[in-house]
Amino acid sequence: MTQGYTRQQMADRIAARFQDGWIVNLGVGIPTLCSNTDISPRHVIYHSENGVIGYGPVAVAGAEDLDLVNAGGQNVTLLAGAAVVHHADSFAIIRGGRIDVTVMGAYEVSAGGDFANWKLAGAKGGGIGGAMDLAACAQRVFIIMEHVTRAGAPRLVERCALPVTARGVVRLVATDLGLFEPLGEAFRIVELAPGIGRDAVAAATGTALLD
Amino acid sequence: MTQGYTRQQMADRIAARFQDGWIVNLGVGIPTLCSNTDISPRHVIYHSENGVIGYGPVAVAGAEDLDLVNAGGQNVTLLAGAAVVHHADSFAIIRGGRIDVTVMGAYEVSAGGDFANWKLAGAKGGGIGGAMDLAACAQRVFIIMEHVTRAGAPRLVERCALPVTARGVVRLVATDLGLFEPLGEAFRIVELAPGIGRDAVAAATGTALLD
Amino acid sequence: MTDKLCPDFAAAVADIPDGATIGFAGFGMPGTPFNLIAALAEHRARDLTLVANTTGGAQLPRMPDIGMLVERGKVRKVICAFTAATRASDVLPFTKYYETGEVAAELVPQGTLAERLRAAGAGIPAFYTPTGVGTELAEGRETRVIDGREYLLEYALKLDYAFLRARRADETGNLQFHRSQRNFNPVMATAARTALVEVEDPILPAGAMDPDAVHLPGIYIHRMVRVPPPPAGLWPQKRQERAPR
Amino acid sequence: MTDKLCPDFAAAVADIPDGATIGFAGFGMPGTPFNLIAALAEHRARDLTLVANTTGGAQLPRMPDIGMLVERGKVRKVICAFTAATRASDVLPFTKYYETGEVAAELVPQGTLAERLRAAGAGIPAFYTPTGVGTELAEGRETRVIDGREYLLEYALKLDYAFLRARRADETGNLQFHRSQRNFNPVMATAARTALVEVEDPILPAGAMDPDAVHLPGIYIHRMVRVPPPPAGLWPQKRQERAPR
Repeated sequence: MTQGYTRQQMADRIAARFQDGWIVNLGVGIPTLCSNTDISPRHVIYHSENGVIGYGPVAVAGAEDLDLVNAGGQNVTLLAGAAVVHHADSFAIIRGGRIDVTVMGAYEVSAGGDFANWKLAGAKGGGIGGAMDLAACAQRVFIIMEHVTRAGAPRLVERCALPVTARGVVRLVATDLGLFEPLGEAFRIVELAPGIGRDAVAAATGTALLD
Repeated sequence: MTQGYTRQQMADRIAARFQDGWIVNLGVGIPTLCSNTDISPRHVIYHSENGVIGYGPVAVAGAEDLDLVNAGGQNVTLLAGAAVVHHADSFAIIRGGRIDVTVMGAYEVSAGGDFANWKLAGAKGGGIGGAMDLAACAQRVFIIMEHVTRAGAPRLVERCALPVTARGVVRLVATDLGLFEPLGEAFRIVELAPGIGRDAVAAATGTALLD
Repeated sequence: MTDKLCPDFAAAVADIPDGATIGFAGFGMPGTPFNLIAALAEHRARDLTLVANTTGGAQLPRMPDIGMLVERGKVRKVICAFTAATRASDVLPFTKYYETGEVAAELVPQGTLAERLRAAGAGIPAFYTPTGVGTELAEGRETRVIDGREYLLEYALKLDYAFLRARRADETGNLQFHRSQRNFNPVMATAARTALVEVEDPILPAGAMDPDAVHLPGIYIHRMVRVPPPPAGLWPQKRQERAPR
Repeated sequence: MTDKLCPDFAAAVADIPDGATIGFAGFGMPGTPFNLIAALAEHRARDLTLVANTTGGAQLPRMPDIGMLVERGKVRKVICAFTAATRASDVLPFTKYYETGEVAAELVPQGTLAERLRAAGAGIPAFYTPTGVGTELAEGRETRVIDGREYLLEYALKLDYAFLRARRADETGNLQFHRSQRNFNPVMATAARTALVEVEDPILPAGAMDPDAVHLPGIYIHRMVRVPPPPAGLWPQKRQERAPR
């Protein structure tokens, strides 16, 4: 039996922190799964970089509007009360601090709250997209990622080795092993995933842990 | 019989310079009269600071839309093809250089193309409105004003005594005595109004004239 | 989700504290939140900083405006594009308070005012503009030459509250404006921490407004009040033309 | 007034010279001017600088995109928010040209890209932004502390041409976009000296579009081409989902 959180459970643990009325931006990949989580009676508004405010579930096959996508390129639907703006106005919303939380994937997160998610080691160039704007300007940055790389190297680290996306902004990290809060010198264990022990987490983590 | 141009004739002489397809901003007062001039088959688009693009004649009494005004507060109409934007977008049009000509009133114009129209002598404060944005950013600034003050002092001067609205921008001035072009050291007489002699103009002008 | 609809104008302005910075939409009559201004005139808050295109007083018939708030002694400072009329023969109610120093003012070109508000809403703390270079407004100010042209540095203008007026709203706060009513409404809202809007038509249910046709997304709107029909509510009136000079 | 309607896409792009800077709307499929891009791919101009959100190539099925222009050797430089895919397993057509130095690139955060284009259109030569501070992108760049926070100086990004796609246009060039088709279209147009748009629906007569519902005023539009029905014209297609990793 698999131990630790599934991808959807990682998203569920993050979505559980969303407060009523929040404006939420979900990055490509696992963060997208947050919109599957039932958080009723709370209600949040999903914002996408391309200017869609108030989108809903992915459209059912055959009913897609091919001119309506979220930041991940999925053909989504609009909920009642949705609005569309252009790209400059959409990033005005972001830089203006109206996004209550942005949830993103990352390669690495440091105990100081820096994170890296746009450029691989040794790469020329990368993919920034809206990540730097969101990271620098959203009220909160939550990260969802696997606890270690495919090669088994820790992703929760003392200092990021990869070029960072923003510094000192991460408030909470969900991994398959639990929930972690960067506190500057160490990560605090907010909760451990079912079947996961503290020692296993410490062994998979590249910096100090606090309970 | 009155000599020189009437207010409408001053406006007509300016409007005669409008080219087909120009986007035109008319200031409050005499410049507004330019929209009365028949310049067909040429067609211009009138822009107002409050974001109205493509407005037409003043509405007939009883048919006014009280939510539609030009920069002078007149209840105007919209022509086919009109569009409305908000104030920041309207001044983006202005600063972005899309206004082909702005026609304004002025207290003074200098031979160097400076002009003053926002603050009276000795006043604390004044009324800038959109004049500084228009003056600094339109492709051309045309001025319409009486040739002298009520006290008889010249308004075409070597240097502006009043605080300027912008420097070196005026391309053409229409007064009741004629049309004048600031050339740096002097005004060139483009044309004299009917019944007006060169000596009368020279006597009413505060700087050198060229023919 | 929070209900944004307030029972009346007094309730909408009730928490505005002394010293607040408040922005007012409106260019001439259209888009001016007359009813919210009238409620603010009755509210206790003082020492206010007001941001608007004009200081009011130029309209005939006279409607509730910033000049009225100044006359009631509620205002410390006004940031606007007109502290005096451009015609020497017109005198604004504001001018005498300004000339005696009872009220401070910051005179800003209209486009710079709109852009400073837009910048505040867009998370841009400062920008360069060609407007005002070489004028009295540039004296002592920071300038910069970019590609051979001189520009002035201007800073974002943040608001605590924005007062708006719109033709239509849905219950989530999405707004539509009619014609030149739009003017400063969107930038005032985006620059403000709390945006109040008076709405002319009945509030629409969520989903009744085409998402492509929303002029200002509801995420910027915090409080809405319906404008009652006249005479209880204040509506734009036909301007009486002044005698030609 | 000048007729803005062009007979075909080739005519619309015919005067684009070598060395031009061209901006492309589009975010994913919506709002991407596929037909204008295809025409540019057949046009002789070379040494182009392209501005867009991505370098293309990530879409399945593949549509005409910037990657195609790069592959044809027409491009000197790309200014965009993605020079590589964010998933290590994805490889964009652009990447190999960039890595070998055949094509230059300037990587810009998406919001900064949108704002630099907006600034170009709005006559703002430069502005400060919090985005990118403390990152590799800020190295050697001018920064400034305003109210205790550090910001990066960014410059306006002007275009010679903009390529757009819209759902509807009237004969004066007023445009309406459908849903997220809007994306970069307005800022690309305002940043450009000459804006070209491919239009999906029949061109409306002037006056048929509500002035309050115009998304981009026709004063920004210079050339329009109708998109023919498929298969002659190119239209967004359903994206095939990639296998989950």
